[in-house]
Amino acid sequence: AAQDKKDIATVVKIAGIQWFNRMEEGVKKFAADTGNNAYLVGPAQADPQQQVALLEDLIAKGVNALAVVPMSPEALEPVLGRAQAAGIAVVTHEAASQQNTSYDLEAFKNEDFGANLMEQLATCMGGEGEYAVFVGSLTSQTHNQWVDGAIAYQKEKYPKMTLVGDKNETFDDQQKAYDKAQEVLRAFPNIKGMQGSASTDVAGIGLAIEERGLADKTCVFGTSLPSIAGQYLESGAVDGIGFWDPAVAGYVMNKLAVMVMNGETVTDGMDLGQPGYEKIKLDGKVIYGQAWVNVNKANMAEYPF
Amino acid sequence: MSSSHAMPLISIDGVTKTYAGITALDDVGLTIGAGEAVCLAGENGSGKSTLIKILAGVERPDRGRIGFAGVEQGPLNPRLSAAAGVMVIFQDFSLFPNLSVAENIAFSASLASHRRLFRRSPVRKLALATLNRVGVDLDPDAPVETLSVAHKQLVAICRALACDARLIIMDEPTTALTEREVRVLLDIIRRLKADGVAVLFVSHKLAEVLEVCEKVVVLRNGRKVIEGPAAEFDAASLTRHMTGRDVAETPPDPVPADAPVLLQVRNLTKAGAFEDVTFGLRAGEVLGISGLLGSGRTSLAKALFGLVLPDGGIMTVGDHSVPLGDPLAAARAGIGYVPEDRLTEGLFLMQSILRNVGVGRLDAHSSAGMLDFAALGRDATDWLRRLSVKAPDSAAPVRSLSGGNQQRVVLARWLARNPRLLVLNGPSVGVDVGSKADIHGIIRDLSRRGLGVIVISDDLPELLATCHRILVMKAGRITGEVAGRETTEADLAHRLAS
Amino acid sequence: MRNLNLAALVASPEARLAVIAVVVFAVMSALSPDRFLSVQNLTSMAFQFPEFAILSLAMLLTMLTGGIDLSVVGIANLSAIVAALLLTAFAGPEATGGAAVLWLAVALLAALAVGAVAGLFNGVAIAVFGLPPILATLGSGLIFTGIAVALTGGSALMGFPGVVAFLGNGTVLGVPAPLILFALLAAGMAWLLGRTAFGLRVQMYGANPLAARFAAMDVTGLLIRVYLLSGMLGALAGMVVMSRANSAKADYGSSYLLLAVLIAVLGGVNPYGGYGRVIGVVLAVLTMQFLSSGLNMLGVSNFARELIWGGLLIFVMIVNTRLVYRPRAAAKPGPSA
Amino acid sequence: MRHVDFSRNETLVALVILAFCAAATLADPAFLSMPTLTDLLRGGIVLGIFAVAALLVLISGGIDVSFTAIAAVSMYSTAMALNTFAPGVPWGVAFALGMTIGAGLGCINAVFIAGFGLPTLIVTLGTLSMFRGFMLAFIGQKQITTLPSGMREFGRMMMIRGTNPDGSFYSLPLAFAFLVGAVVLTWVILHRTMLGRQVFAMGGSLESARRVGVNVKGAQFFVYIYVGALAGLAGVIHASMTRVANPFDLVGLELSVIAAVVLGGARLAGGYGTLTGTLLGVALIVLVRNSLIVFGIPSTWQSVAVGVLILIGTGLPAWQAKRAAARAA
Ligand SMILES: Nc1ncnc2c1ncn2[C@@H]1O[C@H](COP(=O)(O)OP(=O)(O)OP(=O)(O)O)[C@@H](O)[C@H]1O
Ligand SMILES: Nc1ncnc2c1ncn2[C@@H]1O[C@H](COP(=O)(O)OP(=O)(O)OP(=O)(O)O)[C@@H](O)[C@H]1O
Ligand SMILES: [Mg+2]
Ligand SMILES: [Mg+2]
Repeated sequence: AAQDKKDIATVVKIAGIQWFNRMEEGVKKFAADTGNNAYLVGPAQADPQQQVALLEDLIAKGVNALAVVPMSPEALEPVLGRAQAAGIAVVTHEAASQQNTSYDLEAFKNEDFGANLMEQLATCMGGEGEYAVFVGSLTSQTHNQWVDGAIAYQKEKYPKMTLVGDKNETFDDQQKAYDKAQEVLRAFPNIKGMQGSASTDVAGIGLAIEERGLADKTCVFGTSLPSIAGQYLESGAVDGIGFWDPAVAGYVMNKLAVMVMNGETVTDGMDLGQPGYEKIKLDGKVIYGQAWVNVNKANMAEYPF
Repeated sequence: MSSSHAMPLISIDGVTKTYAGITALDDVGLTIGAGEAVCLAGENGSGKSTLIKILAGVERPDRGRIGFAGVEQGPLNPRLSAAAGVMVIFQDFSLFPNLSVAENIAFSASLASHRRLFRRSPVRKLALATLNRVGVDLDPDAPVETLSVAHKQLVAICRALACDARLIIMDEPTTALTEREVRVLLDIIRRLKADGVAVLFVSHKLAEVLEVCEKVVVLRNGRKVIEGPAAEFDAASLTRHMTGRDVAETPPDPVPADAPVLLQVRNLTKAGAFEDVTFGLRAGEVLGISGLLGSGRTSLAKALFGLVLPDGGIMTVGDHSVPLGDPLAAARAGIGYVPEDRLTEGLFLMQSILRNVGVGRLDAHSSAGMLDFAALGRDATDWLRRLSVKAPDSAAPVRSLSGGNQQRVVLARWLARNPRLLVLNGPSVGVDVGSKADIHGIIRDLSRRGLGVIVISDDLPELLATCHRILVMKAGRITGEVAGRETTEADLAHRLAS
Repeated sequence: MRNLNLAALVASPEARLAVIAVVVFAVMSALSPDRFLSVQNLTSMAFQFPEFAILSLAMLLTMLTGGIDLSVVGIANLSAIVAALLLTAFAGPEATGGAAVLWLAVALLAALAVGAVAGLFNGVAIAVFGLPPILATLGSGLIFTGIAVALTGGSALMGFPGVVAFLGNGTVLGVPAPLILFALLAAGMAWLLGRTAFGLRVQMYGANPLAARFAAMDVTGLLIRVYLLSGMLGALAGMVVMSRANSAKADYGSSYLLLAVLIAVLGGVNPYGGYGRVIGVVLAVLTMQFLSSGLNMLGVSNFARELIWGGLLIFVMIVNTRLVYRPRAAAKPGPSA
Repeated sequence: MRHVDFSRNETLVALVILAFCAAATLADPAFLSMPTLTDLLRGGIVLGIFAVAALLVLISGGIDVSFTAIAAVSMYSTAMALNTFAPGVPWGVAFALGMTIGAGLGCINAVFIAGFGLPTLIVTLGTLSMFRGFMLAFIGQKQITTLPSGMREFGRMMMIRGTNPDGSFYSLPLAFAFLVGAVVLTWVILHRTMLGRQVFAMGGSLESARRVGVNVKGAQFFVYIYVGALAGLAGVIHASMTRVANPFDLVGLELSVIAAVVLGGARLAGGYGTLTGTLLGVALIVLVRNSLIVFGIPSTWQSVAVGVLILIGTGLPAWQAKRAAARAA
């Protein structure tokens, strides 16, 4: 029936980038599958205030549900609170600390994901040597959690490895990641491993490694997408990447939004019907999947995005 | 070439130009023959510069015809005019401050030559040759922005001379020059005439005008009032045609014997500019300072107002010593300064006339932060009226005023502040005879009211007409002092040159 | 003062901007009447623009002197973070009543002090040391942001008493509190620029700094005060952002900087100094907000919005220069020097 | 006649660079090495070409903030067009196409600036968001990781190659030659052609230039088209070197580039600036950005360090100039 067709806006951190384009595929698939008017929007600039403004406008416009990937969860609390007060269903993604949301969807526990990357890095490095870590920005909570999780894991499991330097900030910019990687290689000539966080980090690192001909002597892991890091995976400059499929996350978020609108509740162990979310773990409002994917040269062809 | 008498080099006919309601030129006609020197005379704002800008292709007339060598011209632009051999020395010089002296001098010539490549050596050669011709010793590689106003003016003159011009237009080319340079320039004009180059000359210094020009054209309020051979005019008749009245200069009243000492300057020294300058000034006294180019007058004047920080010396106004190098302190001590370059130093060109006057009186008219605009306006309007500033609307930007009226606006600003001591650097630079006499009248009036006035000027008649005493500066030192009443122009000129 | 007749009114750039603002509003209303004209949307817009509108006022002030303040967003975040540190340390989310209000006042004062000190820093760099404003504030902006990151380690500060939310989200008699704050600031700025000696001096200085010096104006003090005020406006904007986000973080509002510059310029401020009016900036802010919310309603891509934005700026400039004769507002007025 | 002039920006910036290098070498003796040099030179290529472009505009008396958007649009549309229509063409074609697109966009700036007589800052502020908005809304948003083969090939071409003691390589891309080329060409235009002198003259005083008969509009068209072409070149080089055409790249650099140029002695008011100074300014910014780890400055303080450097780098010459002005008569 017509009144069942709901307006569901998925609001992402920034429009247009690969990651959220992939998420849009999931949102569109959801719209096609269910007949709801589901769509994805995002601000033109990576600024939490722009996201707030966009959300304000959507509330004023009168959407039925919001599926939000916050640029900065704290900054969105008031506006999401207003959305809920206006009777709009709110679900979030990548914002485990978010208060004003019905459910927050996490593909996994961030610390675990960081440890997972570290496990691969450590294995590759033979459990010893110097490594450095990169974050998109020092103000990004998720990036810091991944990196902190990884460092904690290394301290516990691989005491012979040493972290050199500070968290390197790349401003989500591949060129900056490249510059920083060069600098790290100069400052720490014995370095053997690097772990990236922003999807562009490993590509920048990979280029620096490749140009120096160090592909075989170093291990590079990080969060990225095959479409961004693919050529470096092929050349071996990057050894492996991890990610979760944003399309699936987008699909599940929208599904959760519909469930909230229908008054259904999510329970621990529930199957949300999508890969990686078959047996979710519920912790308060936070839903954890086991949705990470590790990709390397061998299996990258399976993920064409 | 023989047809030059039959066919004038330049013919202007029925030219009219209005600016937003102001008629700057009204149906003006004029011819200039080859080798002829024509003087364009007129009060401030009578339209002289406007006519020149039209000839130079900078402004378009609303109506009227312009012919070069008998050929009627379509709409002109600077390139077409230059190609026709019209070179202009603009009133504001129109130089390039960032380029060297040599490049500035050679610029128009290089443009005219249509060369695409640029080489330094011919440029320098041409510049040095032209500088030699004018007899100035300037470093051709110095950037123009570091030059004094006078040197800038010389560079502007050289730029026009460096081209193969058929008509050189000079819009007040001698305002910043001292006697000696003016002589050289007049000689050059004579030589140019001999070479068949025509000269259109604008100046408020009537003596020099009558000396070199064959023909005089007088404008008043944008209309041509008379045209005739120079021989038929003398300074007084010319003045009458320009102003419509007789202008007489009267010497200053004597300073009262009991007038207290207002300003004491002792051993003021600034390396490279002036040295060991000591003098006093009494209330009601007008003190002239004169000297040749680069003699340090301007530096000294600026130092008195704190714009230049001297290396040493003492300055007291009344009983209080004035901190050196601080214009605010100088202004607080009651010193005012009217700069020589009014366009860059004196005026806020885009701002209204009212604001330009009122800016000096902001504190007087504000209470608790609030500005009393009405009082400020009344105050400013009053001074504009007292100085008879010719302005259609005091809310109009000051840039729309003619040079002379602009100068009065700067004067009005300082007078409105009711200073104890006024330093006037070239008080009548670019000001017409009528206004000049008015300004001299103002100076006299100020001195009567007990103000101390320091006049820095190259204009010897002006110094004689206004000053009680005149200091002569040479190479940064005061080399002589004469009483205004006891000297003549010739004597003063001699003292300066020797 | 002159009589303002109709022709003179339409001849001013602000009047033309008003026409444009009305046209944009009308077009957006026509395109989505039920949504754009809803009370919901109108209030929502009124809550949205004060943040960057306050920054635009700071931009207006500095641009009037021929300068610019690229550090306002840095100042905003640094001040907000200092305020947030105080609030979280002394008045947690539990704090209510008088104590909470008191601490909010203290935090507000602290933020203003930080803004003033930061502005003073800019002012001294520019007026005393003679740095070009664009570079001085570019550099100092990096420093302020850097200090903000260092103070927080990069993460957001939150957990304020409930009253903090009022500044950005509350209403007084149905009028959004941030709008009231902006209206007060705009009126104050209009008063400052139009009715005080300071304001007139700012405009005169912008018109010709050299002549200002020759007119015995205290240019050093003037510039320092301008940047100090700009810093304090930045601090206030930071407080509004903090209240609306209920948190403070080093990277909030990064997109506001260029926006504030664009708004000031669209509002008719001459970036080379000497001309600019508050009303122009207010109209530019409104135009911007109508456009932005309207296009969001219509679901137009945010990138197309950037395109429209740039186009609007140039269009307004063409109208301004073509319709009326205006002498070339060059950086350096005419003559040879 | 003049000796070493310590009031010149060039001298001061050079001194700051030397001091910085000396300190870095003290902190880490390995700092003075080929890889450091090649890394820094490589890091300066795109920034350097941008700076040359920005310098030209500053000298002409304008200011251009749109060149990064021009570069991004040229880079992205070139990669997109070649991938779609002619993926196999040699790199020269990609460069020609990128520069043509850049020149075309520069021409749009020129139409507004020279044709309509609008202030340069406002025009380029407007076109900055127009160009970028147009590209992202209508050309595309996805980054292109598979560049046309010509660009990929160019990205791997090196001028200098060598091996470090530890077996790793250092190299300087061929793209560096384009920076050198841009500098030389711009120098010749500025100092050896009348056009260049007219650009200087316009920066000194636009009104005077008009009065003496400089073809101001023509010269402005030249400046903005040339700058557009340089930006297009920088864009294509950027994509080739990073092996990705990301439409979100480059925009945002404009102020840092202008800062580098002003650091090198160019004046925002126009008419002044040297290529030597500009390159020194770029060198200083690149050096500082890429050497903070050597000093062990924690990430949280790095932006403070860059800010302090900009302040010192511009503050020293500004303070010198102010003192000189106070000393002068
Ligand atoms: N750009 C302008 N806009 C408006 N009015 C102008 C403009 N230029 C000149 N005028 C007006 O035109 C008239 C003639 O000015 P012009 O500069 O030609 O006078 P002038 O004879 O050269 O005076 P002076 O001896 O002071 O140089 C004046 O009333 C002046 O105010
Ligand atoms: N600090 C300094 N170092 C070197 N030379 C200086 C210094 N100050 C002034 N001069 C030079 O001393 C001379 C005197 O300068 P000043 O401008 O005062 O001369 P002037 O007589 O007022 O000239 P004008 O006729 O232009 O008014 C000039 O040649 C100037 O360049
Ligand atoms: Mg004149
Ligand atoms: Mg002098």
